[in-house]
Amino acid sequence: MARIGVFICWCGENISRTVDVVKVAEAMAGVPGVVTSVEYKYMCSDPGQKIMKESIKNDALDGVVVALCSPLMHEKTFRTAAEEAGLNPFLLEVANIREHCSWVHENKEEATKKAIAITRSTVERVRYNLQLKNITVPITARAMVVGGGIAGIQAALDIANGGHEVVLVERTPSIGGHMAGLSETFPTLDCSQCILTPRMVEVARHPKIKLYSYAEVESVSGFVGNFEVKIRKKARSVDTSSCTGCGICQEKCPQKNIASEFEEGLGKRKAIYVPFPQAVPNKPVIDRKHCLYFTKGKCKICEKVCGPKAIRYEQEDEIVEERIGAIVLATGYETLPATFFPEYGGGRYPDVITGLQFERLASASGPTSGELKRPSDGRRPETVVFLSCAGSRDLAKGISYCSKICCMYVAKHAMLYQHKVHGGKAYVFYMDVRASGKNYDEFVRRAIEQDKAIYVRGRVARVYEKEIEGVKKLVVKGADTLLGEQVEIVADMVVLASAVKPSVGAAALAQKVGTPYDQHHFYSEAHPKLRPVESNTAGIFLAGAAQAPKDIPESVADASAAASKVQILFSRKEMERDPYVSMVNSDRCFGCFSCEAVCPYRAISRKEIKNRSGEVLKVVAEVNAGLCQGCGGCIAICRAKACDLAGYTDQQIFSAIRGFNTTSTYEEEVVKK
Amino acid sequence: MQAHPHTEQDELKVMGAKCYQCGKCSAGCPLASQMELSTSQMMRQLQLGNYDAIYRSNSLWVCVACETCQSRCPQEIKIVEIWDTLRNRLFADKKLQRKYATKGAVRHILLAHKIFLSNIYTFGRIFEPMLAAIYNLRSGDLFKDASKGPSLLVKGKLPLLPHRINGIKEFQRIFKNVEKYRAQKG
Amino acid sequence: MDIEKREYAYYPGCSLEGMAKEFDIATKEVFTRLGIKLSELADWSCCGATAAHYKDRLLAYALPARNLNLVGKSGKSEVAISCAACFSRLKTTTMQLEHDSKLKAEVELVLEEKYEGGVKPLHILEILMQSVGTARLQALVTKPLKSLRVVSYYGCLLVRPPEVATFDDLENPTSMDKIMECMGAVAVDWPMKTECCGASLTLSKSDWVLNLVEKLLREAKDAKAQVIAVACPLCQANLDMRQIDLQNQKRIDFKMPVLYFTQLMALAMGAQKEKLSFHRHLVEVQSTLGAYLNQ
Amino acid sequence: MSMNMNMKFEPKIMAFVCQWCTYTGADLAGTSRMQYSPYVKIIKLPCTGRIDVQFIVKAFEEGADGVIVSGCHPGDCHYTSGNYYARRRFEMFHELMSFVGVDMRRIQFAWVSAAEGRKWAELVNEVSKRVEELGPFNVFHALREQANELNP
Amino acid sequence: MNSIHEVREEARKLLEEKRVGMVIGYGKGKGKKNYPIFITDPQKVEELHFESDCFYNLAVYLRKPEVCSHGKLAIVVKGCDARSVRGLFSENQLKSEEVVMLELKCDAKGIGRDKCTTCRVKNPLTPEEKNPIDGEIAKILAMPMEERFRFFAEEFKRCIRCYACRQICPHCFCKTCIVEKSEPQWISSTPSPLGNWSWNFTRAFHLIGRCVECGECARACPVGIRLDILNRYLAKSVEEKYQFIAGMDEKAAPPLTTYKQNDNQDFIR
Repeated sequence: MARIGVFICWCGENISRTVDVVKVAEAMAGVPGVVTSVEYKYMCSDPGQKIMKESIKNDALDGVVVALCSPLMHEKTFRTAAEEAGLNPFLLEVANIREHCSWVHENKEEATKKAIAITRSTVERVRYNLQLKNITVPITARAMVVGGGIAGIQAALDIANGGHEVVLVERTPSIGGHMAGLSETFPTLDCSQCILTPRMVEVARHPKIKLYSYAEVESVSGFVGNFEVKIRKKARSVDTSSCTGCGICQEKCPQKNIASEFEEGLGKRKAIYVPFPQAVPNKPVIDRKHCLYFTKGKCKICEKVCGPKAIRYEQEDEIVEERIGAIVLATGYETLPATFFPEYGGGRYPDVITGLQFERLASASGPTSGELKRPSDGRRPETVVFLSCAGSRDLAKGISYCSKICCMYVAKHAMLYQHKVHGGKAYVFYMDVRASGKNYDEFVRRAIEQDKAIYVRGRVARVYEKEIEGVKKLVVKGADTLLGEQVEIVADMVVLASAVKPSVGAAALAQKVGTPYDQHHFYSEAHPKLRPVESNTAGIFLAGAAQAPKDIPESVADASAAASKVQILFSRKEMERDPYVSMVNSDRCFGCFSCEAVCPYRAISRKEIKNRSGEVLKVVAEVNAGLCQGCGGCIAICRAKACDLAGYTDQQIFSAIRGFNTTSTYEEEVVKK
Repeated sequence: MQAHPHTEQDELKVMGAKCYQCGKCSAGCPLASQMELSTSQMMRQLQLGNYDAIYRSNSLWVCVACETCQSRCPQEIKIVEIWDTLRNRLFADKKLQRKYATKGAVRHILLAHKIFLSNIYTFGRIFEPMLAAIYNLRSGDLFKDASKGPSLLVKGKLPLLPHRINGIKEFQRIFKNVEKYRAQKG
Repeated sequence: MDIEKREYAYYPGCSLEGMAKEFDIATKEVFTRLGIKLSELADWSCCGATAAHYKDRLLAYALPARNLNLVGKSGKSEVAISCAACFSRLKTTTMQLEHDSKLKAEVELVLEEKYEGGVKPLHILEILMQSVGTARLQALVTKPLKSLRVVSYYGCLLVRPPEVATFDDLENPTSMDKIMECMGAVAVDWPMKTECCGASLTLSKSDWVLNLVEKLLREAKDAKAQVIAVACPLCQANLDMRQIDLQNQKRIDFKMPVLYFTQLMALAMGAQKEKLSFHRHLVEVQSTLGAYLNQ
Repeated sequence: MSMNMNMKFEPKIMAFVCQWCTYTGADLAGTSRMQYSPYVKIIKLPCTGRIDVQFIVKAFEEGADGVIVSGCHPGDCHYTSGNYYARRRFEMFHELMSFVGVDMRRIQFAWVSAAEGRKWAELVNEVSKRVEELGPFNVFHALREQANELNP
Repeated sequence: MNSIHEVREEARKLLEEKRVGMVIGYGKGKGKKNYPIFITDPQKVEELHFESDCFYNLAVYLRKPEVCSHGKLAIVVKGCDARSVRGLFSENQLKSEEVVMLELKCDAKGIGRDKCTTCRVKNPLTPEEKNPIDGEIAKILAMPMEERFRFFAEEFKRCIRCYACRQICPHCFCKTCIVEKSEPQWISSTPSPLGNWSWNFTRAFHLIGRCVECGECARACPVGIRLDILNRYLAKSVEEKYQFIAGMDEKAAPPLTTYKQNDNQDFIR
């Protein structure tokens, strides 16, 4: 026979005003198995909790129902108190008679009746509560960071400085990401490379960081604390251990007119190349698509000139395996190419460029050494038009969101332009200026007030090229919606603040890792406010623009936050979590694996049941408690009722349903009295 | 100063609600300079349900439905469809016409469309000389393009005799049926 | 099917019977030379043009629907259309009636017959580019329009709305340019390919149209074009006829012949003078194109 | 089930709701002090994906006159996809139930988010009113009484 | 395969070459009735027989331990049986490499059973036109709600819980059925109107997207409950809603174990 205690709270007047708590207590006292049923003014106060604790000890309770506010408020409080009194905390349940009853009903008789029903149902449920224990999972304190941009670099350094090993995987030949290509950064206008390169070097030198550049994640299996990761090291065609990074191969390579990715297509590189002088690692890679040896079968000049004999034409992709406890996804972003905008002549007119291209033109290390020149003819642009929201907030182009960083960098571009071309005219077409951030709006005001950028509120309909006095100009047809007039500007260059979107392959990586992403392929956070750097998959964390458009400070903050989440995970040898996981009764399971199909967490695997001689008798489902998040989808799909969910077992729910129907005449009478 | 009315929601307002006033429509409109309200301003008035302002402006009639605005609208608003509905309403409503379409350019444009329609109603196809002649007669602009008339005739550009289609009866019934259908639906 | 044995139903549209007779003549000439039969739809009627959809949406779909049904009755499933506006109205109608069953029911009610559907309206440019192909076109050129600088003017309804006019690029159409290149001409890129000419306002507000036309002509001149190629009767009328007004009112004489692209094709394919009807143009054509005629 | 004819009919309605959205939404209705009908009683589950159709059948067996099933809107599932599977299951449940003659006005599926306290209150009121009008689910409960006759 | 002769030939080869340990097929008894036979001896393949009244769905035997113990199996299948076998593949109950299907065309005429009038798989490999609403389903749909309820309640009341429906059904392959589960006991296991209702309702629900409309349940039912109507109706709904036909494509996910983001939700508020 159960020994259940029921504790009913007045919540001052909050419950007692509409629920006759004395009657509830009286009614519960008559329920079989209930050995004590009391009410108290403030159950959550210390004396209130004490009443419960003492009763647990003195009445030797094996189940407790507290009838009070929502479990979201105080379930934890009372379970902790129960545990202190020596009761397994999962033997306590909350009956919500405030939010779901006293606050929403006026009629006292009806509310009392309902409160009795709710409490009674909970009593019936608690009879079948199991003594649960939080689940522990061993943790491998070793992190993998995917993506070597500023977010990945920050996350890797923070985790490594915390004393844990980090594997950093970068797809391109060098870490640094987009930030390495930026000219100056808002809102302080400090040089991007000056602040980034020291951090890149730190990564290279850090004893706890293992860097795989020119590498991609091949597969991920396992679960939080226990991932098995395969990484594909793409063939660099260079032996990085013997290469000294002298650069002679690059100098002598005859294949020289390849559009440089780092220069956003505005500069050239060789077939064997280091993407930029400050690259980390500072080791070249052969671009096999363009290399003469790989395409035509002869050349091998690099091999001839290489002192340490580091060229390896025969090198193949290599798969390495790593055991990892937590993963930070920092795969960053890219922007829409100019060709995405036919109405602006993107791709047709060389002087219609993207914001990232402008960064290279304005960068001291860029193809023009920081002098602003038109890509078409090298002239100084006397008039430049900047178009914000190029593709952003544009359903017709498939992007509904605000790219967030453009307003600021457009203002920065207008300033940089003004600083470099004195007397030049900068126009900015905008819909809204969204400059919320420390010193951000001030920055935009400076662009307008001091650097005389002309901000025009409206979108541009069309850009076309026209030769005027022998010079090809760009005619920009826009609107000034504040005046309600059309505006036509004859410009030398048009810069599109083209929309930010996740890197190519972001979705494919998410699928490998088993973490959700949204319709734009940005990674989904576990909770938009309270868990912004965690994914819904345990042990997978997010940093930077892979989750949503972000600027540098936000990406860095994210990365540090993700790193600290990783370190919290790593701070213990074992991880503890809720015991609400599915369990399979392998006798009842007949292996249809519908559960496997509906599990969002890949927590169900197949287990062979063998006899003594090793013959497979049947294959059944097995739950990996480390991966299971306790949604219970597997149970509802299981026809044989072979699985069940701890904390929400079929028996508990069954009893709760019956509990609503067992309101006895005795209880009815209590109410009537 | 204008008080912003908080009018009843209707189908057109719902369509217009997506407009965020970027102005890309107005920016590309070939006839913007002739419009009393730019396309985006019309959308704004629509959002407020201010149909009076919409009909008072000449914009609905200056528009030639070139579709430039609609094909570039980032919010994919069916601008031409909205405007057509507004125009349909005025065509269907004599009272509205008297209130908004008896003066200036609007009168002329509306007249041209009406004459065009009665022209095809009569012949099943357009008979261009009659079209121009009646328009000039009724608009009071008697000598408009008259200088070109003779030269067009000489060049054989204008046919002298109208062609009436064989199925003119059944063709005209389409017009009548539309009228009848609208009358039934109120 | 072999394109040369192909036959299309043909919907000329009202203008091609009147002001734009030369478009009709030249188009038929080109198609005859290609061996494609255009059989004119018996007793076709007006598509309703802009006026119909301004007046009543239902009328605007019912008038083209009548013609689409005629195509079906003639046993054909594709109808070739020269006029850009007619093409747009007919194509829009097929698309709307396909997915809007309520509208379809209304149209059937006023038509007093079933709308059968299944007819595909095609603009002749579309047929020439997609079914005939440039190689075949080039093969028929006997008098290439060598060094003739042509700007192609597409206007509105050949490219807009993009879900209706699907055969060419919305912002930078090239089909007519490619055809002009095939004809041996120099297809000059210019920014006004798809800017509106003022269209139906020509009757009521010719002064506004004049402004638009002036801008177009000026850009064509700046691009050093010798002729403008068009595919729409209203565009042609506006660009050609309003040059006279520009002379009279503003004393600007662009002397810019505005020809239907099929006229230029017929010329390059060696058609006789009478098939070209240059005399029907208000802006004198002979001095620009005479050289090609007399080759 | 015996019913005193003089007594007002008080429908028994059971609600199976997910803890992330609808349960929290119902909490919000409470903190916002929205008043609504008292006949609906909630059973909290982790996710609509956990809701077995057996629960609903059982609820009717236990005397319920109506049932509400509610959880996160599509796309909002805490477990990413539980409500999508549930939606299909409920659709087929709906098919079968109405085919065997259960008046589906007694069963209401709904998406109620944690922010939709108002929608929860309206839902409860609407279903309560509807079930009140339909009266007790006698055709079904009659099965139970017959059962009692057979196996006292 | 076109004729029983070819099937016999193939069966002989399979047995002789020891590629299978047993062939399951139809035999003909003295009373001219067809019944399942199980052949292990290649000499006896001539006993295999096929005509239009071979109504058994032999797929049910594939999972019986006394059959399974013979190793790989060959089975003579009509269209509906073939769907069952593929369904069992897709639910991991059989491995396709361990079963050889000997497919036979079935004219579905002589059987004259209701299930055959709507049959779409007379030829096991090529499904035909859509399942039309059959007369019985239409009859139910024409009834008002309460009448429908009474109709089925009366049908179910007759149930004696012999579970013949479950035994004959290839898809009722749970070792222990939900009705045999205690703690909690969702469905009362003794015959009673309420328990019977829940049992028959639940069984129909469990067969959603899985039933191949072979109709054996109704044939096996000693009290003649029309379970087949229920299952056929659900099969039709599944096809209309999710374009899914059970047992057609063993790779296709059963409809309740998958979803589309834009699935219908008109019935949800």
